[in-house]
Amino acid sequence: MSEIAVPNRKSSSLAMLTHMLRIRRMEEAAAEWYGAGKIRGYLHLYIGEEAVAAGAIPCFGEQDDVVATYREHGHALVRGVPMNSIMAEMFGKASGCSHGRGGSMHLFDASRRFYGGNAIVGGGLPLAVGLALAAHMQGEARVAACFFGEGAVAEGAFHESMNLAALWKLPVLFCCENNLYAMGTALERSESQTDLCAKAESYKMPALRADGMDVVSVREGTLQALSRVREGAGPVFVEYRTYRFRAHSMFDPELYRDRQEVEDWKRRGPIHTFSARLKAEQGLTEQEFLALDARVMAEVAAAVAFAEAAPFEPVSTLAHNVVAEDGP
Amino acid sequence: MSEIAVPNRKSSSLAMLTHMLRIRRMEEAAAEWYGAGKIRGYLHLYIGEEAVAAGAIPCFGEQDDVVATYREHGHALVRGVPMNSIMAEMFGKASGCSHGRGGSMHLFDASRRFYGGNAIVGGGLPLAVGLALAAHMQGEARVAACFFGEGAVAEGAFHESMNLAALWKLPVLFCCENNLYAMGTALERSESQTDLCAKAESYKMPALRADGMDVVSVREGTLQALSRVREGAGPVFVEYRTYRFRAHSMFDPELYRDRQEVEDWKRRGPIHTFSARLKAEQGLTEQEFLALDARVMAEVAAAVAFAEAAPFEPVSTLAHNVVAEDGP
Amino acid sequence: MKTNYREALRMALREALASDPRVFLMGEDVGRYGGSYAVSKGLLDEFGPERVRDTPLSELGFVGAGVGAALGGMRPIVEIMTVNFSLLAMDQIVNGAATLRHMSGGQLHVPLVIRMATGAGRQLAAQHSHSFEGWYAHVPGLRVLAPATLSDARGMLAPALACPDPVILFEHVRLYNLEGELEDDPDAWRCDIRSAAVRRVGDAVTLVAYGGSLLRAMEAAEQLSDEGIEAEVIDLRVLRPLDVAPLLDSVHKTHRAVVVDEGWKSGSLSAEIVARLMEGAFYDLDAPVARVCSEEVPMPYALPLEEAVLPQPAKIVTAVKELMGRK
Amino acid sequence: MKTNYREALRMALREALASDPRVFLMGEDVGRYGGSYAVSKGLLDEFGPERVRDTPLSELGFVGAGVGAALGGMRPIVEIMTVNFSLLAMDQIVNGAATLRHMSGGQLHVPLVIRMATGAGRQLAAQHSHSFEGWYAHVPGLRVLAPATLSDARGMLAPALACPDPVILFEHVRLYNLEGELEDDPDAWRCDIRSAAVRRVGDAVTLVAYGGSLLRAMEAAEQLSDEGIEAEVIDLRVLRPLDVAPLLDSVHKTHRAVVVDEGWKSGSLSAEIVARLMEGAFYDLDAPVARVCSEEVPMPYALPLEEAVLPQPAKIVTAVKELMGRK
Ligand SMILES: Cc1ncc(C[n+]2csc(CCOP(=O)(O)OP(=O)(O)O)c2C)c(N)n1
Ligand SMILES: Cc1ncc(C[n+]2csc(CCOP(=O)(O)OP(=O)(O)O)c2C)c(N)n1
Ligand SMILES: [Mg+2]
Ligand SMILES: [Mg+2]
Repeated sequence: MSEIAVPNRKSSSLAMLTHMLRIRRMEEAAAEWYGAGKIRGYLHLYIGEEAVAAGAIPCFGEQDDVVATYREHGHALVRGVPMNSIMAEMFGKASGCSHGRGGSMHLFDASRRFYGGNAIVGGGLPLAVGLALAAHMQGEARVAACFFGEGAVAEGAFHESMNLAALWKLPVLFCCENNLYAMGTALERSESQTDLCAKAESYKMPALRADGMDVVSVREGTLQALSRVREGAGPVFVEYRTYRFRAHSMFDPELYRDRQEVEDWKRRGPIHTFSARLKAEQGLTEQEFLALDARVMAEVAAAVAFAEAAPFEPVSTLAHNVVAEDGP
Repeated sequence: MSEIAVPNRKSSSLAMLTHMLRIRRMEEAAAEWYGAGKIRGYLHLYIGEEAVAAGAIPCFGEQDDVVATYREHGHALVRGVPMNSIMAEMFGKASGCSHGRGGSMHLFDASRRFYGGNAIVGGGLPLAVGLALAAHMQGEARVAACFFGEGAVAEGAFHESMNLAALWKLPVLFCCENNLYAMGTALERSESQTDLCAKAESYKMPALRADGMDVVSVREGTLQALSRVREGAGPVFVEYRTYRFRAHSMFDPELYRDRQEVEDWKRRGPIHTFSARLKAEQGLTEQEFLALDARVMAEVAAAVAFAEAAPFEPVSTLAHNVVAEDGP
Repeated sequence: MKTNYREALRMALREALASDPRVFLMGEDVGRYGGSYAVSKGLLDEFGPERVRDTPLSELGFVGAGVGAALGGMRPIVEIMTVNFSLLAMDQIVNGAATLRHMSGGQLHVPLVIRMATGAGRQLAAQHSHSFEGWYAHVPGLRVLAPATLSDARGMLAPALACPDPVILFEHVRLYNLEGELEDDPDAWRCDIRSAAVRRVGDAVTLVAYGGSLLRAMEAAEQLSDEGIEAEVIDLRVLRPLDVAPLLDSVHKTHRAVVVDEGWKSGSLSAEIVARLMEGAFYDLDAPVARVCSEEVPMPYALPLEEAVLPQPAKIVTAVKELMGRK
Repeated sequence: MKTNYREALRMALREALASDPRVFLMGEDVGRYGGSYAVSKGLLDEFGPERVRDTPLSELGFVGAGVGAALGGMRPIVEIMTVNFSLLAMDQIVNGAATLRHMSGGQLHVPLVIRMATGAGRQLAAQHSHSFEGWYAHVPGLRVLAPATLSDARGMLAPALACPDPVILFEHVRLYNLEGELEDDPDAWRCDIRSAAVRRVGDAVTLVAYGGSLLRAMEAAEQLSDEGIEAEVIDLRVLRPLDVAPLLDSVHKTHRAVVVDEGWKSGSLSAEIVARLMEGAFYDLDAPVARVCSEEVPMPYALPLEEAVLPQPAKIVTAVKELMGRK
């Protein structure tokens, strides 16, 4: 699925651009505040991969379920989780979307059917199958969108989940974000078969591929896959070819790939290529772009201020939310 | 792979027939002694599937490793574990091949590189990968033969093992005994893709299929697959289509399949069809066949007598063989 | 009504399926085969394959799917054939089900019931005979039950399903054929899933047991009674959170306790019980609390060896007598 | 030589790889990435990709492959990034590695070393911060080690590899950056993997700790010393089999003990230590043995909450003082 026409409604294009910019700027700030020691633990940046969340997530409706991984800031944001509460969560604050209990790797928002935030590689796939099973048994039309990295494909959980979903014809969209590396392990050093769509076929599951650096390709691919799922034919697998520009986490010395490779991919960066295209094809002006960016930067600055000012949950509440307070 | 010519050396045909008969008669006795309460726990009979072990196991050399499951009496026997020690093991006796510690599901014979005897479905596959990895790292030519049922294909362990073996090009022969049921679950109710060879391809692993009711097809298929593994190209997957004539274990009420299906498969029983063929094509006489059967029956009777007479391990040794006696 | 433990479990399942459309049963061979231990026999015909759902051999996958279905508004009952196989699904239970409420700051909850067979006594050897109840009882976020009577087999499922937290229910394999009388009046077996129960009153020693060990403790108590020693027997029932008050009360009276646990001694749940008694009843104790557990070997197949591993009544009797300075 | 815990581990790995061709290291990102906690950094260049083997994300598969390779004559060292992920491989460890010797009647043995990071203190939240050492220490057939000093980080691997049984080696994440002096003379750090060690001598109270908690216990002991309370600190070192003699000896002298354990209190290894003291030192005890463990919550991310969960020195000091009737 190469080169797909840019949707003519400039507004929808702008929405996608805005999503990408919001992710980018929010994460740049997160990296900065990590350096300052305000954000701790593991922080996995999505920078470079923004087109995937920005193109795919808006395809799903409010009723659909979204499951993601520890690299989920972008997914949460596009799904509608307020930037304030994402930033506050990274800061570990009570007004964070998980009240500071989860941190960067565990963003949740039940009201938006955003199920996080799973730091066990492959751990979200069975959950998505179960969410889809619930939808199926309830006779409801909702779909479970399940995002995961290509590294998860080697896990037994992937295999068991793909089979269960296909066997039971459940409404799951398996969204594989293939950024070519799992930490320091390149795909060809983790899979004997590097064509991931070929794997889907071993479950008799339809598969398609989208250019994960191109938000339009992502959107079109996702819509196409989603319409098949909505038809009731069972799950579909989508591979998004993408690339992370930053280290795996803040501890990663990046010994396993060379700078040139990173630079080459950066030239295909999803934000500048798409904004260039909007300028060329839809009359987006540089001024409009800069104004948008300024608005986004202001939003980010406000989110940081919000997060900084917010309180931690008091230690007296430590044991809350382990089991139901009112007991069985 | 249908109809393969019977090897002309009558002696090798007789050997295969003998293996099958020995398994059959040994297990018939085991079932009887289970009824009498001398054998306990789970007892999984191989009756109906004898052609697989009898055709495949002799293809491997002494240096090769063999890993099997809880349905492994036949594999152990053909691999050369004495019937006496198998029977004694089922009786739980000290002279059993696992000293009565293992029972029917856990036959082991280190001297014959027979690694059991694993009652976790799929649990043997990673072991076989590791055995092959050891061979590979030691620069030795041995192959790891790994037998498992089609039910194991749904387990994550299958997926992870197939990938590791293919990725690292290890000398494993994955021998899938597809008897169409995992306990009461038919293949089409456990796999969205019931063509198991298609799964192997998703790991870029060569696959072939043999008629598991025909000992000659099994032998030819195994030899062909094995020669590819020995060439060093990595693992190969073989599917043997077979059928178990008896219940899954001694507790199984067989609610999940109808008698007619069983009867139809029984008509393709590996022993009577092969002996008929030997009679027709290689001049095996009914007298010879009966004499062979009588010898086998005598061996079984002797094994039962041996097992009955053998002592249990004394309770004073209970804590032996948990860790090395001499410590670290 | 005369019945058995297996039937009592099935009655509870049937009631749950009949009374709440969100409830379904899922696991390996729960449907057509009738359940590995025949607990769900007949339910497929009654409720159909959607609600009595056979799964492939994918413990990690279908337990995780149970977690997801619970998040999605269902009330799944997932059966794992045997506690040993549950190790394959442990990640989804411990890293998943148990953490989601907390990690999400209380937004999510996982109303999932996982049933599994546990324990030894059928000569199933080293991959089918163990007792890992104590491990699950260690995990914050889970609730862990061990029905040891017909009445609890019948009664515990309903409150487990009503509970918004993940609940693990252990059925000891030696109990399935346990026969007995079950009252027709539901009030007789309707129960909470919070409290331990005194199963026998006595004043000489406290025996603490749960699951498959309760019967052994009761048997030992009868033998001791013949010798004039009246043991109080406490059935833990709920392994997490532990209800220690009845234990402390009992030891306050008896001054002596023996904990019976089919787990391997070191690091079994029995250790936690001893620690709780140390913490809460130290000054009541006339002698150190003793433990009768399984010998620390992977379960051997041979009958005499298996019997020697387990915490038999005779060992309990001996432990009590030693504690009392008798013989 | 001035060094740190991570370097000490790496020296041990390097020595093992250099001295025995059967030894190899396998795990996720042990090679090109340099190890998730940078323990194996540089070893790929030295020993090549066959012997410093990156694996796909397949914990169950590559741990099982380690078991098989051990059966096949190799001496694998398998790294699991974090104890939480080891739950995915638990079946191969508990149902596999630990049982094979026994199930085979002593024919097979599994000379496998599994290393993994454990514990909290880096704000990694509820799926990366737990302590399941006690679970592994429960399993017959395994040996379990917890190096808590530079010397043990340097010394424990060699005897673990020489041992014909599966050995699990826990590295606490807070220790990796621990700096200190390591003797050049190997006799200074050459060690056994059988015995507990007295790390500080005292007569007022016995503190029992292991792994990441040892430092906390030592810190508490220093604080107590300032107040005239001399604590004896025992480092368990070996979690299975437990070496209780030094504990009993110590309590015989001090009459009081506090067990420090980063596991969630209920059902943690601390419970077993209490039970052993109950069994072996009851009449020596002047007060109930106390426990300072982690609070029973999945680990929260926020720093103040994480700190509140852990068994900090201040809590140990308080527990000791309560025990001594002080303040
Ligand atoms: C079960 C498990 N194993 C290992 C890890 C450590 N780990 C965290 S992220 C990661 C790489 C995952 O790669 P991929 O799935 O491709 O996602 P990406 O990080 O590239 O987005 C690893 C190995 C983990 N979190 N969970
Ligand atoms: C991990 C695990 N899950 C479930 C079981 C229970 N069980 C034993 S045999 C069996 C069926 C396996 O079927 P298959 O792999 O086809 O082998 P077959 O019995 O047909 O030879 C099941 C479910 C088990 N032993 N291990
Ligand atoms: Mg990746
Ligand atoms: Mg089968």
